Amino acid sequence: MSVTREMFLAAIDRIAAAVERDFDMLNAADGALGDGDLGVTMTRGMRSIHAMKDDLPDDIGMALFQCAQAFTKSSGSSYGTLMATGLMSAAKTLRGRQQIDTASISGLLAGARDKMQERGKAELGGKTVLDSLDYVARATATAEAEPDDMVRAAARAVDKALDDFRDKPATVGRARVYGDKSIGLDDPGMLAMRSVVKAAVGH
Amino acid sequence: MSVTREMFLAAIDRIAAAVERDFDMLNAADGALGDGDLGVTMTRGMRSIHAMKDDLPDDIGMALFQCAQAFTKSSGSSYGTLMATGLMSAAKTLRGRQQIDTASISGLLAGARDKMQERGKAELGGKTVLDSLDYVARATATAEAEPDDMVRAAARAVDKALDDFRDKPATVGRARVYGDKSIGLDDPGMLAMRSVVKAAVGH
Amino acid sequence: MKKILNNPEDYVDEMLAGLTAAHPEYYRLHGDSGRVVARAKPGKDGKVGIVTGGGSGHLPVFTGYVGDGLLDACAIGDVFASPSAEQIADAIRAADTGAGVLRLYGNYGGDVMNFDMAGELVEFDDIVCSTVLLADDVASAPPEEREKRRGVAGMVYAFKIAGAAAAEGRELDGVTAVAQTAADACRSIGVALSPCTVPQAGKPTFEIAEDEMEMGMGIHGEPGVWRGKLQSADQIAGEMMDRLLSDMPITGDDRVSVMVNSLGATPPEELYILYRTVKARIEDAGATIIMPLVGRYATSMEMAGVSFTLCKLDDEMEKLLLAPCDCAFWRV
Amino acid sequence: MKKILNNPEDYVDEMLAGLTAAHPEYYRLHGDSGRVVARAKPGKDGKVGIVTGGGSGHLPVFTGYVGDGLLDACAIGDVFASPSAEQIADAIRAADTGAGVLRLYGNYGGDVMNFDMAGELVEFDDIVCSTVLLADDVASAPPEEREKRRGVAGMVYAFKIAGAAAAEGRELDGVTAVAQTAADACRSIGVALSPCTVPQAGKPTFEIAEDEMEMGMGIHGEPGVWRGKLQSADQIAGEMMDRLLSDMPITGDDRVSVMVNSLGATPPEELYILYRTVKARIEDAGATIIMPLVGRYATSMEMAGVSFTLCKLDDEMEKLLLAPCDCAFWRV
Ligand SMILES: Nc1ncnc2c1ncn2[C@@H]1O[C@H](COP(=O)(O)OP(=O)(O)O)[C@@H](O)[C@H]1O
Ligand SMILES: Nc1ncnc2c1ncn2[C@@H]1O[C@H](COP(=O)(O)OP(=O)(O)O)[C@@H](O)[C@H]1O
Ligand SMILES: [Mg+2]
Ligand SMILES: [Mg+2]
Ligand SMILES: [Mg+2]
Ligand SMILES: [Mg+2]
Repeated sequence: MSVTREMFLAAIDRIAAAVERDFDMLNAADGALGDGDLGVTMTRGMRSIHAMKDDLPDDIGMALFQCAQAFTKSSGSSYGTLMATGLMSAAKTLRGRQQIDTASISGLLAGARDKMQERGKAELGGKTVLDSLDYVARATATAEAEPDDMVRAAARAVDKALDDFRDKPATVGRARVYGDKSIGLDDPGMLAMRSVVKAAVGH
Repeated sequence: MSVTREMFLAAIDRIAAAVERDFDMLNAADGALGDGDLGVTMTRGMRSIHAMKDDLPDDIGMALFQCAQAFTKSSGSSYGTLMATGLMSAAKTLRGRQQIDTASISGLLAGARDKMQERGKAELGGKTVLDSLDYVARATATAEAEPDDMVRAAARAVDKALDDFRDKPATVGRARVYGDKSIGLDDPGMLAMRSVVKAAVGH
Repeated sequence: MKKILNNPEDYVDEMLAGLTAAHPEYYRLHGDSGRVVARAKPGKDGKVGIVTGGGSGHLPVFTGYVGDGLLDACAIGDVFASPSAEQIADAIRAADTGAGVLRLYGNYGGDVMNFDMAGELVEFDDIVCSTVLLADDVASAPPEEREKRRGVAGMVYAFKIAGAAAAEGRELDGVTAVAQTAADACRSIGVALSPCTVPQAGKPTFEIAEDEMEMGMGIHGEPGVWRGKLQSADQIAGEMMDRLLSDMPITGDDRVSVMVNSLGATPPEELYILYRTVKARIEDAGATIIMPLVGRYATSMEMAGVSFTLCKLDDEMEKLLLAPCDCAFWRV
Repeated sequence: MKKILNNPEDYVDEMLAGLTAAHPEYYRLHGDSGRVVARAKPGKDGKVGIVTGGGSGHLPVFTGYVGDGLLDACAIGDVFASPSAEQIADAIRAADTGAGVLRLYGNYGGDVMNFDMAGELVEFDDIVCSTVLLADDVASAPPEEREKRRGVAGMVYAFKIAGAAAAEGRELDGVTAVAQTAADACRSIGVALSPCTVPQAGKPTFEIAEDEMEMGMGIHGEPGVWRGKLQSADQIAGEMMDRLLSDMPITGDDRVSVMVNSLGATPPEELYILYRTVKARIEDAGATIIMPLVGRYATSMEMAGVSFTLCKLDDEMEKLLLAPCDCAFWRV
C-alpha cells in the first residue's frame, strides 16, 4: 500500500482545514505557556502550502521540500522551523519518488523526529512536539502495514502522548520558564501535532 | 514715628513664624493653581533670613539687601524672585538709614510694587501679589502716620484685596492656564502677602 | 509610572552627580550652588558664551546640550522649577570669556524673571548679556499672541544653530541675531498619552483615561487644545502636521528640518511609525527635509507622548545646523 | 501603557519604513521580505560580515546597530518573535563580501533554530558562517548552566567589539574569536518596574502592582529572581551590582566598561542616579571604568526598568571598544 499524490493533496486540504478550525485553541494554548502565536504559525504555513497545492511537483520529495520552505518563509516561530526541519528530512528520503510506501512512514517520522531534535537541541521526554512524533513513529512501526490500523495507531498515539505528558513540567522553549506552573497544561506543540496527525490520517 | 532695628528684627521673627505656620496652606493653595511650592519658597527664604538675623548690618538698607539675596539664593520660584525684587527696591531707598520713617512706608511699598511689576511684566488687577501690595500701599498712604491706624489699615487691605479678587480669573503665572477654573480660588501669592503683612505689623 | 530614586529632595543633585561622573569629558559642576553645569573644556577666550536654564526633568534639555558647538553653561532648578537668579548668574559667569553671553531659554514666567534678574546681578561683573526666548509651542497661544507661547523642543534647534555661530567666532550681536532667527523659524506641537511624576510632588502631573490622549498638551502637563480617544498614529501625525503647517506654511522652495521627539516613555519604534506621515506631508508640500531628528531630544521624564518641531531653514541656518557639535547626548 | 500605532499587524513594517526613510545614509531594506536591514554603504570587499537578528521592539537593538564599525545586516521578526530562517539567510547574503559571515545574536531557542537553519540554507551560496551567542543575563540561569542564559544588553558590547575587529580587516576566525571573548566577558542583570505591550497581543507582557518591582526579570517579561516592594535607587543598584560581581568578580587590575541601560520608559535622570552607585562599587573594587554607557542601548519598547551590563576588558577589547563606529543611534 502507498500514499499517492492524490491522497497527499487531500491530506493537505484536511490539515489546512484543521488548523483553521484550531486557530484559537492553539493560540490560547501557546498564550498560556508562550507568546500565543502557534495558531498563527500553523495557519500561515498551511495557507501558503494550500495556495501552491496544485503546482506542487509530482516528485513527492520535491513537493515536501516546497512545503518545508512554505514554513521557513512564513514564520520564524519555533514550531514553523521545526515543521520545516521535519518535512525537509522526509523530503530528502523521498526525493525522486512519486508516492510514499506506507511501510516507510514510521521510518520517515522517526527521521523527522531526529532531525527536529538536532535542530532544537532538546531531549526526548521534554514535553514537546518531539514526544508526539516519537509516539506516532513507534505506534506506526508496530502497527501492521494495514492503512486502517496505522490510522488508528497514529490517532491513539498523539492522544496518548498528550495524556502521558500533561502532568509533567515543560522543560523546553518559552514554556520552560513556567516550570511547575506548566504542570497540567498541554504543550501547545503537542496539541498542534495532534491536529496535524489526525487530519492527515483523516481521523 | 519710625521702625527701629529692634522692631525690624522682631518683625522678621514674626514673619518667619507665620510662614512656618502657613506652610501647608500656601503649598496647597499653590498646588491648586500652580506647582505647590509656595510654602517651600516662603519658609526657605525666611529661614535663611532668620538664620542671619543677628549679623544683619545696622544700615537698614544693607540689611534689606541681604534679605533680598536670601530669597534669590534660596529659590527660583516666581514669588521668591518677586520678594527679592521688592526688598531690593526698598533697600535702595533706605541705603544709609538706621531706621524706617513710618510715613515713608507707603511710598516704599508703592516703589516695591512698581519694581515687581517691571520684573514680572504683569498688569495691576491681574489677581497677583501686586494687587495686595497695591492695596496696602494705598491704605497706608491715606492712614494717618499713627502706627496703630497703619497696622489696622494694612491688615484690612490684604484681606480686602483677597475678597475683591477671589471671584476674578487668574491672568498671570502658572495659574493663568486655569483661566475660569481659578474663579473662587484665592491667588496663592496674595495669601502669602497676607501672611507676611499681618505678621509684619504684628496683627 | 514608577520612579527609581532615593530621597525625592535629592533627585536633581544625585542626577547631576551621576551625569558629571559619567561624562567628565563633557560636563563639570561650576560654583557652589551645585546647580550650574559648564563645559569641561571651556570655549576659548573671545568666544561668545551661550547660557540656558530651566527646570530639571527634561534631559537632554537643558544640561545635556552643554558642549562643543552648543551651550557653554546651564543653570537648572528642581524638577519643572526655575533655577534661582543667583544660579543663573553663576552660569553666565561660567560662560563669559569676555565676549558677552547670550541667554537662550524657554518662555516661562519664572524663568524670565530669574534670567532678567541674573542679568542685573552680572552687570556688576561687567558682563554684557543678550536674550533670545523660545516660544515655539503653537498650542499654547494663537498666532496673534505668539510672544505668549511656551518654549519647547524648538530650543534644541536654537541651541545648535546659535552654538555653531558662536563656535565660528561671531560676535554677540551676530550670535543673538541668528539665534532669534532660529527661534522664529521653529514651530512645535505636542501630544500627551500619559503623565509623569514630579519626585517632590509624588503624584502624576495630570490624570488621563487609559484610552485617551490630549492634543497640544504642554511638557509640564499644561492643558492642550482637546482631549479625546486615542487615535491612530497616522491620524495623530496628520493633525499635528496640520496645526504646524497652518501656523507656518511651507512651499516648494523651502528647506526644513523636522524633529519627531519622544516625551520620554514613547519608544523610537513609534516615532518612526509617525515619521512616515511627517515626511510625506512635508514632501507633499514640495519642501526638502534637512537632517530629520527622530528620538528623545526634549523630554518630561517618563511622560508618554510625542512632539513635532518644524524648523524652516535659510542657507545660513542650514549651514550652522549641519556644523559639527558634540555633547554626551548628540553629535553632529 | 498606551501605544501610538496604526494596525498592529503593520507595526514592524511601518517602523522599518520610517527608520529607513529617516536615515537613508545608514540603513536600507534588502531583499523582498521587508525584514532585512543592511548598511546603506556596504563594507568593502573582503571585510568579514557580521549579522544579527531577533525580535522587534528593542531599538536600537537589533536594527539600529547596523552601521560602520558595527553590524552589516540584520533580520528582524515581529515584536519579540524570531525572524524566519529565510530572512536570516537573506541578511547573511547581504552581509557577505566573500570573507564569511559571523552570526552574532542572543541565546533564544527560536532564534538559534532559525540562525542554524539559515546557515544551512546559505551553504548553497557557498557562504562560510560562524556563530557567537550572547548569554549574559545572570538572572536567567546559574553559573553552572551559563550556556542556558538569555542574551540581553551585553550584545551591544559584542556588536561594537566584533564590528571594530571586522572593520580592521581581520579574518572570520579572528573576528569570531574576539566576539566570543567579548560575549564571555559580559554579565548583565535587569530589573523591571512596569511591562510593555506587544502590539499584536494587545495586552501587557506581565502584571505588576503599582508599588512593586521584579529583580532579574527578562526583557520579554520572563520571570526574575524575586518580586517585591519597589526599593530605593541605591538599594536596587547595590543588589544588581552584588549579583553581577558575585558572578564575575573584579579586582584592582581590571579595566571594565559598564552599561546602565533603560528598558525604555525609565528616564536618563534615573539612570544617572543609579550610575553613582555603579561607579562607586566598581571603583571600590579598585577597578578602572572605561567608556561608561548610560542611556537607552537595548530596550523593550515602553517597559520601565533598567539593566546593568559589566564588560571586563583586555587590551585588545578595550582598543576595539574605543575604535570609531557610526550608526543612527550610536557614534564613537
Ligand atoms: N527546542 C525545541 N525542541 C523541540 N520542540 C520545541 C522546541 N522549542 C519549541 N518547541 C515546540 O514548539 C512549541 C512552541 O512553538 P512556537 O509557539 O512556534 O514557539 P515560539 O513562538 O516560542 O517560537 C512548543 O510547544 C514545543 O512543542
Ligand atoms: N509675572 C508675575 N507678576 C506678578 N506676580 C506674579 C507673577 N508670576 C507669579 N506671580 C505671583 O506669584 C505667585 C506664585 O508664586 P510661585 O509659587 O513662586 O510661582 P511659581 O512656583 O510658578 O514660580 C502667584 O500666585 C502670583 O501672586
Ligand atoms: Mg509561540
Ligand atoms: Mg513565536
Ligand atoms: Mg509655585
Ligand atoms: Mg515654583
